[in-house]
Amino acid sequence: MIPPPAFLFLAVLLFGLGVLAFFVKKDLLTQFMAVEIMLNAGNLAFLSLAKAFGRAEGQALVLFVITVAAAEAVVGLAIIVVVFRQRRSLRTDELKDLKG
Amino acid sequence: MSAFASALPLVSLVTFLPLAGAVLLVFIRGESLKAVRAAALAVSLLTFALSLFLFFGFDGASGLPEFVERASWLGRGLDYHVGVDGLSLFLVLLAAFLTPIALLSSWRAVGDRVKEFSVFMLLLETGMIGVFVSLNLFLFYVFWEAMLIPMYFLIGIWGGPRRVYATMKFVLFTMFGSLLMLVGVFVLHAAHHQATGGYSLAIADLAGLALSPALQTWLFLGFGLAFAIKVPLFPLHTWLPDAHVEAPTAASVLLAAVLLKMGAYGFLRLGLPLFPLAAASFAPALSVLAAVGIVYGGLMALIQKDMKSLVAYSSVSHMGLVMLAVFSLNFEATEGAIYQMLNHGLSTGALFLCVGILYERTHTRKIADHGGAAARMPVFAGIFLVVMLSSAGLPGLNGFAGEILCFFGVFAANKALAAVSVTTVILSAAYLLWLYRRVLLGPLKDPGDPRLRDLDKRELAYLVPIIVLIVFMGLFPGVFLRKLDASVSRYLDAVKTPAAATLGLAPAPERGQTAENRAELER
Amino acid sequence: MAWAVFIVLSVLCVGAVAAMIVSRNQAHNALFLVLAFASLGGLFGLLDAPFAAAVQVLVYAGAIMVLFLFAIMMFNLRRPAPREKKTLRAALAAGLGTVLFVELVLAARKALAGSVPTGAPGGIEGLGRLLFTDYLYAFEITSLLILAALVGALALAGKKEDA
Amino acid sequence: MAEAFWLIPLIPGAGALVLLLFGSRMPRRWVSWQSTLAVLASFVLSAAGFARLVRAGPDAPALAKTLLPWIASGSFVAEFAFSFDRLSAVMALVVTGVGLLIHVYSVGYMAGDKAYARYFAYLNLFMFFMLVLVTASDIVLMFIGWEGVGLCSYLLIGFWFDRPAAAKAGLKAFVVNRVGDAAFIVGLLFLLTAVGDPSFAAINAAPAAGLVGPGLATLAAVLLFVGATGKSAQIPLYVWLPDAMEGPTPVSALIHAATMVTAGVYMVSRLGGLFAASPAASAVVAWTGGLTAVFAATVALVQTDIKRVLAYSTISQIGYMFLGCGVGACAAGMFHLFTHAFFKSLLFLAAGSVIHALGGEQDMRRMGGLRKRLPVTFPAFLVGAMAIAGVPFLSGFFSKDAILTSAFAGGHYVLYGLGLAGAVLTAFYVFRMVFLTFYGEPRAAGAHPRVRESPPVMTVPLVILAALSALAGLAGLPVLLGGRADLFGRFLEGVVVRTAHRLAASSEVLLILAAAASALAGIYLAFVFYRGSPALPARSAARFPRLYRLLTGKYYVDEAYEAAIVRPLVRGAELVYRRFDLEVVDGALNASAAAARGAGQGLNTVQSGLLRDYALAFLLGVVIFLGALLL
Repeated sequence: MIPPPAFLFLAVLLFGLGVLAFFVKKDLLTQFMAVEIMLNAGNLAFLSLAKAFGRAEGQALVLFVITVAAAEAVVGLAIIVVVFRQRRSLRTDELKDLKG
Repeated sequence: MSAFASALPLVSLVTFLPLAGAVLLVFIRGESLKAVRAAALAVSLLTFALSLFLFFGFDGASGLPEFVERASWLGRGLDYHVGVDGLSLFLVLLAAFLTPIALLSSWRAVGDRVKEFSVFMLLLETGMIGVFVSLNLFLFYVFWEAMLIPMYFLIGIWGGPRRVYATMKFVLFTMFGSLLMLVGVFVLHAAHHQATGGYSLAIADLAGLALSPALQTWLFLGFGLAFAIKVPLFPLHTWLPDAHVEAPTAASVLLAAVLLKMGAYGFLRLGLPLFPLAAASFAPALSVLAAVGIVYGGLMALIQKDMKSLVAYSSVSHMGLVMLAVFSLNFEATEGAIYQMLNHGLSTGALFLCVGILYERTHTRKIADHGGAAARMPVFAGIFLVVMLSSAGLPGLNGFAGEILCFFGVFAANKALAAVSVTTVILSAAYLLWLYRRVLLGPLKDPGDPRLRDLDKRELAYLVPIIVLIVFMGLFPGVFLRKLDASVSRYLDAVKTPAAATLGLAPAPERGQTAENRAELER
Repeated sequence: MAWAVFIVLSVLCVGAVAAMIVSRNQAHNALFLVLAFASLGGLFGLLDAPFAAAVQVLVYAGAIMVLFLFAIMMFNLRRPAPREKKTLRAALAAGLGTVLFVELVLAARKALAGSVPTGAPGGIEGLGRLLFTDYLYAFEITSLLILAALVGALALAGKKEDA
Repeated sequence: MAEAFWLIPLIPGAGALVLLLFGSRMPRRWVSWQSTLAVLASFVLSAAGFARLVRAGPDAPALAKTLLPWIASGSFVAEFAFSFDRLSAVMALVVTGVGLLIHVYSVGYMAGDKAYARYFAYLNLFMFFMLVLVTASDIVLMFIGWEGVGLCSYLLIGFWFDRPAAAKAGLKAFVVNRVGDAAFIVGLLFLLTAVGDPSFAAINAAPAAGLVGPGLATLAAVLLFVGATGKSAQIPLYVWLPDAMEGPTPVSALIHAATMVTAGVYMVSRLGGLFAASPAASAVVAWTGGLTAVFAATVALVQTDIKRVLAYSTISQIGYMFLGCGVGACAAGMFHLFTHAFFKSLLFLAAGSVIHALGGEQDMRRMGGLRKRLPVTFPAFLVGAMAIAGVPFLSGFFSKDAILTSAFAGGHYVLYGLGLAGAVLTAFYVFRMVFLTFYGEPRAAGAHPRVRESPPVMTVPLVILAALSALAGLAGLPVLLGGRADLFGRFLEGVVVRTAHRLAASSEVLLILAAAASALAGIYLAFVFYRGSPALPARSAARFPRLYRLLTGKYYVDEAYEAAIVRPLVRGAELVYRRFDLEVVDGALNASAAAARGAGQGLNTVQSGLLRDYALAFLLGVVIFLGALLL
């Protein structure tokens, strides 16, 4: 029986790595993957807390997060495809169109 | 009829039918202009037909809102709560009456993105009617803001060459005002909660709050600024000429006829009854501004070189009289103000239609480019004349009935301001008839111009109803005024009693009350 | 036994993510990510959430990552991603990241403060009951969300004739 | 039939509506018959009502009829209420009678015009409003007629709207009238708030009942009278009337001579109770009238356009009427209104006949010698001229004498002097017109061989009017000839206010002789100037060049108004528009917009457009938020 706090610590660690990855990487696609890691860290946290409190709500939420993540991934990738078509690049230090 | 009327949520139907129509339009193929136009017109006509049930079903004896519908919506007092009373009934009718006319008038003028245009027009109608029927402050605010959006697009997309500037100015002015109003809404919500422990933004509940004079002052300033900009009250008027000049005819019509009324309506529905003490202390200053606006607008109209900005400044002048009457706080002035709002809606709307008709033919709004059109367009000249005389307040037409009541009421409140306001009789005749002379009379500017043809059936179809109404409202104002009586005296009670009580005055026997008695006796 | 599994899976997961940070090949990154997700699935299983574990493996490690791989193939990037430079921004991000990490740890401790270790949070049956009673609306709405995402993605990335 | 008196205005009104809507598709003959018959019907009804009033005796109440409520709100109540008393009867008879003749005349005069139906529609519409004005029983309803006739005047002055001068004159008429009307409305408001009932009966009774004090009465009366100076073309608002001659001549005869312009006199007579309560207001009326009478007559001396002479003459004659009303002899004023309606419309119609014959020529310097060639027009014109000049035993002689006698009897000697001087001037300019037009050698246009008399449809009304001009005076013979002689005055007794002054018979005879002498003196002078020694006018003009220029320039009143009122107003408005609307208000707006833009640009440097920076900001936010949650 592994105590939930261990899982929770793992979740925090993964989230931190996700943040790190997001800021270190410079191509849109990998940054997007970093976001997915953060989402999964969240999931892990939900599940460990569900375990800790013995309640199923956390598990239900994880399902929703996964569905939303799937939807998000689809749209996000579509956007990345469009960006790539127009700019021929995915380097976020080259994409400056958000500047007003 | 009454059974039918009571069985239906009539007010909601009238309010949201245009919205439903707009949704419906989205599914019509935009290429078939005819279908789009016909559908939009049909929806707006149906709305008008339904609004007539409101008119005929309206009793008006109690002075309370009728056809009330109430449902909880967002909770915490943010309810869906609508209904009409004497103050709002005719403004709803006005909006419902003019929307089909505006749509019909744009059949030739708007050939580009007709579907979107029609959708925005219908959305605008829902917004306008929604403002008038709202009995909940939050709902009022939602409609008030929502209405801005279609107007923004109508001017911004189908407007004239300087439309971007005009829309920015329009939006900046009005947003500035309405943001302050939003703050006021929050404060009122909190104040009500503090006073009663419950949550409500029903206007009637808020009117019952005895707010401290200081709070009233701040709230009145917040709300008043929003309304004054909309009216527009001098010196906050400069967005109006620009917006009008750049707006397409249909938008100008609704802007002048209905949107400007919202400012005055705001004062009547909210500004004065909710904050009577502040209103009483600000009324003299606002009256002076209104009176200045009458003369100022008139003089500015005199020197405009663009037909539309001339009419726009005439609105400043006319609405100045309405506001002056509103701030006079007596029975005749208030009824006169409401009636004059309708008159102004009709006659100024029609003036914009007439200007639009000329513009469609000549593609110029500069007065100097016109001349002598009456020779080619006799029917148009006649209709323009009637509209103009209505706007100038010729006795027997609608403008006079409202004007004389306003004068009378204002005179009872302040003789000097009344004398100032009467100059509108001179100024309106001067700028309108001068416009008429320069545009329609005199020798024909370009005898070979083939575009100057007289009105066709479609144009007659939307102008003739206005003319008929102008004459009818001039000869039989009682049909309309009697439906106002009870609501107006109720409103005046709300406005005047607290003020009198605080100032230690006995509630003096109002001339309005005796008059009301008389009206009841006659009934 | 459980501890061994936990440690192996944790190391795999953290290691995969770390490798992803170091690697500059997108395809490799994606594969690392598959590995991380798969091991997370295992961890979910350890947490008495078999259904979540299955979904994690199927949807995440399977479907979503395949999507990523397709995208990467479409771009067909020849040149590797550029080398990262250490800038002020990176320092700032690192600092903030550390603070966030500490905060998260604190938050986690706080979250667990009131926990009473009980048994399993209920099996698949309990989860299903929950989904179709309390979370029915949310559940139905997610279906709409997915539909919207589908349409949105098509509208965005689909070939336009005139564009 | 008399009960249906409220149909008097409505019949021409309905006729006008039909003509306005369908006139352009009707045959001309139909248009002429319909419009004329409508007026005839009103005339017959008026006559019936008149007969009823005569039969009913002086103390019988007026016929009254309330059709519908109109505007009612609070204490403001106005109704469509008509009444028909003796004063209304006189006015209605004059309006419908003269109107009928002018309709007939117009059939001939306008025969060639394109917009025939429009013309008659306007004419019928005018009859409608004018009759509303005279039969309204409350002052607010009267205001419908009051403004309505102004509208018709505007429409008919600008009837040939493609002529710039006509369009301009119409505009001027309407706006100047509106200036008066604004004062009228203020006066109205004073009265309505004080009296609380807009009916004339209530207003006239109010001073006696103590509802209206002397100060208020003066204020209200003067304000209403300012309205009358607009409508009735008195100083200072007379300026529109000479320009109004741009309209068709029958219109000038009907509206700008016989009926509409006398509405002010009618109003003052109608509100006699109010004016009588304020000696100051009455004095204002009398002095305005007296001064206008002389002032306009002096301008008429040198005008060369035949219609303009008549226009100034109208202004001057209405001045006499106000003079009469102001000195408390409204009956005399009304009597002059009555006779003036005949001889002035006669003069206009005859002038119109001349103009018609000369193909549109209006300049008397280009006429002359038409005596033989216009065998009906000339005698008619002559009768009219003698009547207005006050040649003894014609109508104008009696009516003018009645006014002057009243002024003298009331002790207003200066006003009497003004009136007498005006009478000399009147006789002079009218006969100047006669001599220039009909005598001497044919000049320019007058020499044209195609000049011939107008058709009977035009000359018959002339003959009828000439007969009336000659004989109408018999209705109001001087009291000198016995108490029963003044039929007109006795008819109106009890309806209009009259301050009775008894004069010795001898002084009354002297006054009559003075009046006759002044008329004859004027005629003689005109003969000397324009028949006796034809070089004299030019010589006197050269002798007094300043005076001459002042008169031909019409005292430069138009120019003064333009320079003192219109131009400063327009210039000032333009200045304010540029300085205030465009600079201050919009400037403030633009400045705030610029400030917002500047602030935006300042903040914009933070916006690198780089995803990472936004994410960093986001991260910062999360850190702060989480930190706050934890604390």
